[in-house]
Amino acid sequence: MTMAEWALLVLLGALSLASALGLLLSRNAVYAALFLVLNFSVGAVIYLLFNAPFLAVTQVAVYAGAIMVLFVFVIMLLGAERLAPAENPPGLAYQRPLAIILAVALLAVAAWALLSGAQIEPSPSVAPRPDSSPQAMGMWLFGPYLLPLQVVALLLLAAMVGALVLSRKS
Amino acid sequence: MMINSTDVVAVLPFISVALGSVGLLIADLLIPAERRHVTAWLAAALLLTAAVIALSLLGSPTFEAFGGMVISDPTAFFLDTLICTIGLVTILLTLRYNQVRGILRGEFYILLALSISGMTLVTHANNLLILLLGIELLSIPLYVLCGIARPRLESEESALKYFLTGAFASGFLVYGIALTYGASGTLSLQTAPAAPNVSGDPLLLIGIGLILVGLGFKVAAVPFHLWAPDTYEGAPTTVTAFMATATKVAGFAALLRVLHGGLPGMESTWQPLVAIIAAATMIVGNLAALAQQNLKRMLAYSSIAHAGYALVGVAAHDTTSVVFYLTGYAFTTLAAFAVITAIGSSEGEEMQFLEAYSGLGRQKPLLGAVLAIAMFSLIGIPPTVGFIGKYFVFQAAVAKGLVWLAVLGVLTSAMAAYYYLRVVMVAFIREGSAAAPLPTPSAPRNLAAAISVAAVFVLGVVPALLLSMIGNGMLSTTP
Amino acid sequence: MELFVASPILFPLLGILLNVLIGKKLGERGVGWLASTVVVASFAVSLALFAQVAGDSEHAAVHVKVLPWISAGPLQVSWGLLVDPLSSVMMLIVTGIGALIHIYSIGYMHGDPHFQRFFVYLNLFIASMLTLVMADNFLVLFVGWELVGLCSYLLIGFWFTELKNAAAGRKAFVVNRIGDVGFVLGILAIFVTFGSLDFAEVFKAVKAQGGALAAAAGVITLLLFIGATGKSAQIPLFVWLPDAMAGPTPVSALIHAATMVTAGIYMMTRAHALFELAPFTQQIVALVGALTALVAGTSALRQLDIKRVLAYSTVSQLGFMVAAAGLGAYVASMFHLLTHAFFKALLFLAAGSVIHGMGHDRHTDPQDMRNMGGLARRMPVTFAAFVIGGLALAGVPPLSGFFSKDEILLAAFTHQPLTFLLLGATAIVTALYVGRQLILVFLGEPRTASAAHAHESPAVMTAPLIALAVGAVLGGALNLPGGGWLHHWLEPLIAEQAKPLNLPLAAFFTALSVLALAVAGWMYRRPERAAREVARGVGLFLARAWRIDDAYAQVVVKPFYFISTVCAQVVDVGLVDGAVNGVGDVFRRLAQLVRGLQTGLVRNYGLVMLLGAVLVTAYFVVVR
Amino acid sequence: MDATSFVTFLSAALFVIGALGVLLRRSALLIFMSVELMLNAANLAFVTFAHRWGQLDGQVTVFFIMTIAAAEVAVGLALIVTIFRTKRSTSVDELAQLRG
Repeated sequence: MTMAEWALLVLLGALSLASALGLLLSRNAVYAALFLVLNFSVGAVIYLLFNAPFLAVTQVAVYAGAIMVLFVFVIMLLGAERLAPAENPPGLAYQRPLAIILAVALLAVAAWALLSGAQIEPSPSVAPRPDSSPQAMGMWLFGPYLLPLQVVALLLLAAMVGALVLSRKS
Repeated sequence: MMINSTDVVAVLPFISVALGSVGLLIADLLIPAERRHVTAWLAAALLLTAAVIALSLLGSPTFEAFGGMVISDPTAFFLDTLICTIGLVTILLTLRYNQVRGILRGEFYILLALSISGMTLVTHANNLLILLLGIELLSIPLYVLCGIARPRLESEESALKYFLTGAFASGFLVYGIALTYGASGTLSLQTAPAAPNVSGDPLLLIGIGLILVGLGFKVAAVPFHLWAPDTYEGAPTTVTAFMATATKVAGFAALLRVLHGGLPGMESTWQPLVAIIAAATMIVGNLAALAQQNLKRMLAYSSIAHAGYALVGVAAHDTTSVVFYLTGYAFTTLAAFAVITAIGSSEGEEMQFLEAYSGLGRQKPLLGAVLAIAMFSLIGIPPTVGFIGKYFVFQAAVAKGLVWLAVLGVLTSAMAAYYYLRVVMVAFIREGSAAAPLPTPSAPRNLAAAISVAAVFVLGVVPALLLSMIGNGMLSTTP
Repeated sequence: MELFVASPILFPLLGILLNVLIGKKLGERGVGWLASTVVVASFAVSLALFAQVAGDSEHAAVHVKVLPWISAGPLQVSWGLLVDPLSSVMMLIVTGIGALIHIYSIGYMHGDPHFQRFFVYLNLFIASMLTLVMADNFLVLFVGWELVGLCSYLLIGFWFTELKNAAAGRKAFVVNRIGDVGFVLGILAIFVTFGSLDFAEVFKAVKAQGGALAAAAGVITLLLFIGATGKSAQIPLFVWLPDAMAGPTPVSALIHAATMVTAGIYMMTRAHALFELAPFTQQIVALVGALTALVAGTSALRQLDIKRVLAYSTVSQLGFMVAAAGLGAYVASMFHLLTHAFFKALLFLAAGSVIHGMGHDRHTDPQDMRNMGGLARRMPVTFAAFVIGGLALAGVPPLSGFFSKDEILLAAFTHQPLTFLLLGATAIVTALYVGRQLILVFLGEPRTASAAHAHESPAVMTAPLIALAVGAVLGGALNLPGGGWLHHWLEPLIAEQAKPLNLPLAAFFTALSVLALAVAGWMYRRPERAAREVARGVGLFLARAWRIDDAYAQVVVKPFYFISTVCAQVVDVGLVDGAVNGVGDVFRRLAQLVRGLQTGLVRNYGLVMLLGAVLVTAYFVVVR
Repeated sequence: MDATSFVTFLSAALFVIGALGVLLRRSALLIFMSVELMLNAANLAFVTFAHRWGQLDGQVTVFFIMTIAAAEVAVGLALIVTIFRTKRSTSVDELAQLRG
């Protein structure tokens, strides 16, 4: 990997973390949603760097596009963009410090696992770069992954019926 | 890739339920609104067919299909049969209950069938992606079913809580699968840890840990159980009955596929962890149930406690005992819920508090008897199936050297007698209260209760019937 | 053959079926006689099986496997029935006394709105108890063990309109569950040790391996004994039996005196080969039995309720049997079980007859002995029956109790001085409370209108009294000293040296018993005054059964209250009603703590899940 | 450190931030968005691991996870809208009728 690519990767990483923190801290739901869109878009660029062009496009079109638009739409529909910092109920008094401590602990465990796991893996330079063009992905989806593909079709059907049940007047 | 007949046979129960639910969707459009029960009966017929198909496939030998993504062994087909039967009994319960509460909708049955199709996939999962998809397919319809009684707040609250915690748990599950994949380079449950130098890889271990978090949520094991009481209480009782039984079975099917079917050679790694979780689940479930005045909520905690007993069998690496336990538990719990669905006013107000059951045994002796039998089986009194089931899992634990776990199991089930008996006492010993309405009559519900009670006794007296069907555990290594 | 052997169990089940289906049409008399007839039929079959075993030159057992049950790898269990000398004797006791009590109940329960339900439960009990004694393996025995417990629970709480009765039923059930924990663990231990639960295989292995099993046998027998302390009401689990008197009197006679409570002794006798390998357990058994005998016997001295006297007396006599088993005198133990079944059932039924006769005035408690007096003239048959039963209990020769008690005392005399002292003291105390009860109930002048208007019970009740009285008088002949019939009968199972009569010892205790009766006669020479006495000091201590129930409340419940108050998690500190409810309370407090987690706030749930995830992953980090 | 390790660290950080969002945000909508962030972190990990192993399986899996996310969003948003109609709020802290 060249220096330029590294610089780009570090920049993307910083942007990704910053937008995630924006989602975590922002006081306005629409801003939060836009931070998330940014985060997803940064992800798409990283996908490109890692030889996943098809996923990069899907990420932008489906995730950053359709799904987040839906979020923003619902926020607007409900008029729920303002997030007033209300006082916590008694059960939540220690929620914030405990959550932060546990999150740091989890991150530490995960970092340790990633670090010590890294040694025994094949180096990326050795690994072949498979053909990841949309055609190739299509062949995979309709080849070995045919059963999962049918299952997600059912999943989407279930989601559709479910959304109808919850929204339609009974 | 061409699909051959082996592939189809391997997941035939799944295919039939999935196709059937699509058919149900179309049929429902043609059925006039005032004749919704026709959809219900169609769904019942569908599940009966699927159950028969799964039952007829029980004898087939173990084989893999779809390039090793799914596996078919007697245990898988048995669990399919069980899940479809539970769905069938649930539908019998819904006919009257849902009508009274205005939720006798065609979509109810379509979603139920879709959820069951997800469960019948989980039972065959031999690949983490199939496992994930199956779990999502079973969960998403359930989120909706919990909230189907809207605009009742308790139903909506139960659905949203289930959904948010469920999505959170899915996050752990997905991330765990990602790490497992990262460590082994495969999603197959058979080969993942078999790769050289992988089984001790921290990446794999953390991955498995996070997968266990996700599955622990599904079976409501402590400390991932907190959603269950709230969701069970708020959801329509028929949905609760289904979740407490079928979802529990499917969740355990997933656990068994991962721990008993996959991960060869790693038993000593996960066994202490599962044993600890089992112990915590038995203790917390039973303790919290002690304090409940609401019968539905008490059964929710009881379902947590029973997940603990089944986990004892999981920890002991004895698939047969776990499956047997779950079967017994499922029918017992269905019997109890059959009674709860019966008690309520004609306006749809549910009577969940124990008070409402006082005098039931004298006003409606048969219904009272069903309740009492269910409670006795939950305690584990012979000759009900609850006794044999507990005996099997404790025996398995002792055989594996987990004596402390068996002792704890026996102690907590002695403690459980206290709160189950209270129900019997209230039903048979107290005078009836004027406020308690008489149960609404319903022939299908009575049939459901009869089926469940018969299963409780038949399996308790002749457990051999079932043991031969379950088979001798799961394939744990690729030949 | 299978069907014939199983028919003693099937007859009562048939009775239940018929009574449930057509009971309404049969009417009260029909229901009662049907239920009694099926038990008589069971008795007849039991007699035939007994004859078959007796007819065989070696008393070979009749052993059938009725149905396969569990077949899971090494665990092979079937519904097998075993009729050998030991179980055939138990079968005759259960069905014989059971039949008499069924008939008696027709009169006793006359007019009860739940007559039909009562007989259904009673038949279910007979079937369950027969399952227990006929089982050929530990698991089927446990099935019967649990089912008789269930019947007991249902029958204690039979008159459920009074909450007190329901609470007594639950107390019995919960206390028994504590014992059952021991029993279940014992069964698991047996399976782990021997790889089988069949009596035949287990005892064969015991015989073959002998001393090599000492450690395992120690653990197993201790666990089994915990089970026995629950069912057979020994220290520390005896507290449920006195409360169980809330049930109808025939139930007390059948279940809580003659049959169910002896299940622990039967089980220990059945497994005696194991107990003999564990001398330490045997010591404990003997001491617990003897101590129970004395504590319960002295408690009986100050009871006011006619049935509670008999209840404590039962606990005390069960202590005798348990002590005998601990001393290795299994034949003596079974012999006492047999005679006790006769005379204690007789006493209970006579007491029931008294209660029946007293029950005219709603405002007088018909069970309180202070309200009685002078009943001898008004109820002559009952009085005669009570005197026979009482003298047998007190061990006056030549009644049956004399012989069986003497054998136990003799065994203790030659083996363990401490046990002998405790049991000997109990023997004297027994005569004292028998005398006290006879005087308070039957002699003197009537102290209330109810007593004055009491009348003799109908023939359907007095006829069983007479039959049992004959048994109580002649029962001793079954095992005369020096190797009587029972001794030879059980010989294939229990090889024990028969002991001749120790005349000085027998004479000594006979004299003491008679003396104690005389002392009682002197102490209560003015029953009117004695009846007004208020117990205090030692008397109150005895009346409250050595305050063991109270001690449970103090030791178990109070400290927990303190802790939980400190934890500031206490909600609605209620009154503690007895130890068992108190133990329930302990758990309820814990339950409140657990419920504290359940805040209803979904974000808390997420937090706990994350905690779980951290713990699970940390676990994997550590074990790696 | 190589590029894949860097991105897997990034994905772990994103996952934990997502989890924190679930625990710290009050609005059901934002909690749900945080879950999406967690799923996205998993996707990132999948893509890098696929790269590391030189396989397409990881990438195909990401496609399926995206579909799962879409299905969850459809149902989840419908639920949030439904409960908003009843309670006039998206705050999960006000949903504590069921507890104990």
